[in-house]
Amino acid sequence: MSVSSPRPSAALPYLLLLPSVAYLVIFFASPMVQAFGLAFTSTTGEWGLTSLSAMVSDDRFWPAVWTTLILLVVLLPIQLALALAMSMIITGRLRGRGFWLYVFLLPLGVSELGAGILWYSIFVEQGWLNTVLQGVGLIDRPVIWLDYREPWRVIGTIVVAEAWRSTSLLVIILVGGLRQIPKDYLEAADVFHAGPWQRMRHVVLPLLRPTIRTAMIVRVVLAFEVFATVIALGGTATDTLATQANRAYTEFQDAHLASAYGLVILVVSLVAVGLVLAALPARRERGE
Amino acid sequence: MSDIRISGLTKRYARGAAPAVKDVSVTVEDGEFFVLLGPSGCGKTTLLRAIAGLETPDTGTVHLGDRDVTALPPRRRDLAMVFQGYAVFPHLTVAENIGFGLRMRKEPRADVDAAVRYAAGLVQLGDYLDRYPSALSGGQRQRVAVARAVAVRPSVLLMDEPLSNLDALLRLSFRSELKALAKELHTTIVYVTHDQVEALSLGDRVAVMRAGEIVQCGTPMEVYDRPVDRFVGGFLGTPPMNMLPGEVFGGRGVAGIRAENIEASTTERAGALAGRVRLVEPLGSQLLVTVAAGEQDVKILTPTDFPAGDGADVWLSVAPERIRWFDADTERALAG
Amino acid sequence: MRRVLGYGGAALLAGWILVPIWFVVVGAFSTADSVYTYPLAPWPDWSLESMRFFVTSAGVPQALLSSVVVALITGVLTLLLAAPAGYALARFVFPGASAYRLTVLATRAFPVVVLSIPLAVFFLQWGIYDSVWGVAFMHTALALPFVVLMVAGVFAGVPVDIEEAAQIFGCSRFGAFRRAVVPNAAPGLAAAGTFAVLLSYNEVFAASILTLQEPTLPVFVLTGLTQAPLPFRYAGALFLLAPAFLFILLIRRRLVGVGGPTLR
Amino acid sequence: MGVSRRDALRLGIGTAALGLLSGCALDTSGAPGGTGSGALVFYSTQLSTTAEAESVRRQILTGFDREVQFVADSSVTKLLDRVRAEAQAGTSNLGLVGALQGELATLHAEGLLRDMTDVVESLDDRGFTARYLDLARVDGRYAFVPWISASYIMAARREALPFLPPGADLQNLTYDQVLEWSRAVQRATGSPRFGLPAGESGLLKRFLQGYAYPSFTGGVNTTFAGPDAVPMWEWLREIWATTNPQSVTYGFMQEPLLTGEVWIAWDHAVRLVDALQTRPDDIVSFPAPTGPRGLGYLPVLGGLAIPASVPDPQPSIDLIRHLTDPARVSTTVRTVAWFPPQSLDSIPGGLPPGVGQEAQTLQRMVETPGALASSLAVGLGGQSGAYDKVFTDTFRAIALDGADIRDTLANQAVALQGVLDTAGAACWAPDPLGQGVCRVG
Repeated sequence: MSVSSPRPSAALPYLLLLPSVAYLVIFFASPMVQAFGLAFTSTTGEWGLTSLSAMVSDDRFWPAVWTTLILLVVLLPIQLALALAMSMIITGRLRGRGFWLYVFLLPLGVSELGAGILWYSIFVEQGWLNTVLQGVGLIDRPVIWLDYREPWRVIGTIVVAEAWRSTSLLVIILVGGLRQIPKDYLEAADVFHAGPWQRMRHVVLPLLRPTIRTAMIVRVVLAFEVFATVIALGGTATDTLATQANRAYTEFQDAHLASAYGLVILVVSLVAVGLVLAALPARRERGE
Repeated sequence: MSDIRISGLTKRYARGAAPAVKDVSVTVEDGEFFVLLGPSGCGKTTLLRAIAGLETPDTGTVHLGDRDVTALPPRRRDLAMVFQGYAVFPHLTVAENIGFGLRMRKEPRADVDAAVRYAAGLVQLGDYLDRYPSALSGGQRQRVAVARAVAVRPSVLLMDEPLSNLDALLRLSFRSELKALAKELHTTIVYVTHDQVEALSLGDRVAVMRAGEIVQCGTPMEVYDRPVDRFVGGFLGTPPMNMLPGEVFGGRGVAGIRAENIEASTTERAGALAGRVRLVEPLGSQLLVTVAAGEQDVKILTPTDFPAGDGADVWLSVAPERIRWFDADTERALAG
Repeated sequence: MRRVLGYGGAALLAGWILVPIWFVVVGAFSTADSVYTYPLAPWPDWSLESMRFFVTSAGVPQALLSSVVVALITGVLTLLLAAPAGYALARFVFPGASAYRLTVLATRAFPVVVLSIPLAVFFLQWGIYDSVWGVAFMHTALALPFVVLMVAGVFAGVPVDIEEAAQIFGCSRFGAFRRAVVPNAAPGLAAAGTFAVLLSYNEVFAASILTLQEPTLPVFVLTGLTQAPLPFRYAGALFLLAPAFLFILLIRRRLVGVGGPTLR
Repeated sequence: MGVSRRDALRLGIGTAALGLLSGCALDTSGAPGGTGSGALVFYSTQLSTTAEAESVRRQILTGFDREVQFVADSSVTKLLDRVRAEAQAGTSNLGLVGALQGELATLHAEGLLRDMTDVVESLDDRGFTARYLDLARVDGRYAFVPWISASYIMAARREALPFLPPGADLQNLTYDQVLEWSRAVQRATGSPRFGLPAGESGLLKRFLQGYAYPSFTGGVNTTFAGPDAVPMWEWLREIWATTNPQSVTYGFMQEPLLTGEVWIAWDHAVRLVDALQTRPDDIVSFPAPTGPRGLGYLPVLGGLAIPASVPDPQPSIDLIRHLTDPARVSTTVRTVAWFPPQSLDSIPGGLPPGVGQEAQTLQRMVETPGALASSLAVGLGGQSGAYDKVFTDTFRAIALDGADIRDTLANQAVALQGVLDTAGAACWAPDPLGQGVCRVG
């Protein structure tokens, strides 16, 4: 952050933020408050915790909470590693960087719904994955990957699909961060006896820390919203908070229940963001 | 300790572009302070980076001692480097920065600590070991960069314009410190600079580069006094060598004369070149006087009590042995 | 050796991205018979039947137009809102800046679906339900948090000097912004706007809640697809992917050239 | 849309369940815009997949002399919200509404639909089946004109037929025979090959409400946790053990039948027809099985209605005439495989093979001795989602999680009674009709 030009009036930055804040108040905050109102009223319109307690006492609530958290905990490191690898390739010395860049960004053009349809056709029993595995002789009959009796298998498929779909955004963020690391630092590491892994661990990652932090927060915030891929691959047997919120609207037509789930999702994501911030505190030793 | 032998090294950055370094062969002796000097874009930094292993040459080889290191990555070359922008890691303390290379080599902790203390002591950073670079001044960061390089006890120490980001005063004091440090370390040092004063004051030998080639390589006094061509003569020295038509001094070609070798007099002398003072610039210890002589401007250095002011008539004379003759066409120095 | 490893890794990752897309292509250009026959064929049999359906479908031109209009409004509106905020974050140090960054991002933690319902009611009230404006307003809200941070990165990359120089040479503060900062930030701003456009093009859920007669192209195609027979699903998916991929091709360098959104 | 703020808020709270969205329920294939064009807007919750909507626009609507904008969106709540909003605002963008009987009944109960008695009477040459006319009539008035009908049937791949239990008649199976058959297929292939649409957009709940419960217990709500329900759930648990576990992701069964992931399946006729059409030689349809109390089945009726707020209904009535005209009816059967609400005999010969097979199956099913028609839940209003949830939750607990049948039924019976109480709904067929709120048994 560069410190500024000739002494601005103290109010100026706030004035500049005003339009965006006002916009988000209108289009985010106010419907959100409405939704909170719905969460704290019952279907018959009385204030209270009816909707919240109905949500918590639902058989699917706690499994949904756990699946949501497990998905996040498994996905986050995998996606970060993938995004880092992709970003290193894009910013590295290989030829054809434009091509790699393009390929790694392609999933940005695929919507959640589309990704769900696509990965379902891959993992379904008579789908692409089994075709390929059987073609190379790894299996001799189709495997049912989307078998709800094997929850880890189903979660695995969701992780793969989500990693495929949503890593590009992290790549954009990380490439930006990598490009801001002066080349000197990397060369200094090279000269001072650091091998590729040491360079990664002792120089690149620490310098990339603010960017990684941003990437993690973005990912955490968005992760709790994902439902289309989960529904496509997990069907009705795998629940997350987001699929439950969605189901509350579409199937049970209960706006109160859905809002209650929305509230839980908000709280859980904020807690998760807090944890990320606590785990990776911003240090400010980087003034040049 | 080792010598550096470079032979036939060429590096092009883009196909079809002029080479940044063109067929350079040079040997840096063991323990020598060797300066690469030249204007920006002359290829000196590229040559240094090729020694470091940060650039892979298109052709040619680099030997450090007996080892052919041409294909080795930097970390396997047993050298150290001070970067122009220092490249002091912002996320590490001073001590961690200085010990970085040793830790990467997985040396025992005690050895690392000892080396860090020694190197920090050399550059007077002993009291700052726990600080982060953001809490240091530019000069202190520079010292960290030097200490980090010294700490690994490299057989070769490379420096890429290490003083260029410092202010004038710091630069001067640090220059002396560097010279003292080099004496103490006995390490082979390759030092890149575009500042001829640094080159002359620090180097055991100076290689002057232009357009990817080493034009002249010799002791500072050699390159200063006997430049091999007009370029070297014009590049070294403040002010640069005067280049005057040879006929004036009864010869052919171009006469290159250093400002301090011209004697000026306010009274007419036989055989002296007549001129008129155009500009007087006091330099503190001396005056830099620009004299218009015929079509030419001649720069001379005079004592501060030189009596002529603007517009005064002066007569300039030079001892013939102080004239360096250049061929008018090839610009090469003529024998002598 | 390292190079080989590098190319190998890159090819592996690229394959992981591309192979699924290849499956879509195969499915889209295959006859119904082949997509239902296991094991599946790795090459299409170049049947154009399913694709032709989408290309000639009656609703497509109108839905495409809606998509384009929504995306453009979203891109422009998002930039107009994000530019001042991003500039403030990049140029000033003031209390609340980090809180603003975090809060803005955190708004995205509330599920879009749950949010869209009350919003649909507001839009009915304002008379912009089922119009390109309503969808664009929602998409702007979704894109804004990211774009603000991206734009802050863009402005941080424009040296303060040139702005100061402009002020010295007679520009007002805003004049300096307009004449000195904006031209230099333009490629980055364009990228950030493009990001919003892409996000809008891909957004289905809010768009489908907020439209009925004016669906965007992905809503028109995708929502009908989840229940359509398999060959249609492949064809529809490819039909939607093609413009997005072309778009990404055109802007890929811009997208990563902006320094990325950062939180400090 | 000049909705007042208070109204809009009430609308927001009351109907905030503006449904739609979801990976699967999200099949909003809306129509091209051009609201200002003066076109007659025909809004339908049915025929909403991309291909169906395209057929309506290109084939079924051709020949009508006005421009019609066909808007198809399977979201019921979106329909309800739109009609309510227009009634409140006094505008009339929608000219004609096509929806299922239950959806239209909800609108009718709120007084939002025009009395269609005159229209139905003027269409007496159409020969609507009395049974469907009865369904369209509420309190002696017609709420809508019967439009399309269907039901749920079964289908199997021919390669499964050799494993039928000895002596079993494919056209007249019992639930036990189906179970035995499915087990035999599993033994032979080593894979579970039965299939149920238990996915997000699947209609498994209708199997429970309209097929399994009536066939085993003779009722739905009144026998929900009764003694006859236990063998039914035991049957379900056992058939589930021979069911492809991917069933939790299946919305339409035609696809797994075509790929061979599933060999025997139950589903809505329209959701099976593509399989029968694509491979008429490999896939056969047959009636749902018979249980101890008969062959329970659920007829589906879609109707056409005109919002009460439409000032000049004549163009809408003309469109209804167009849609129920024998030529259109025939086109409808052929292109989207929904049957007319007339006798199946009235369908002109030469149907496409798959559709023809389904027509025969449907006819056979209705005529099976002991056939027991359920009606769709009526009077549930906003509770229909909660009502369905009781059944899917019970299924999930018993079949997927292996919970104790009696305990689960006891728990869910309480939930079910709660739903019925909230809605104040009386019993509907096949439960004995009666006064007052339906009591769960």
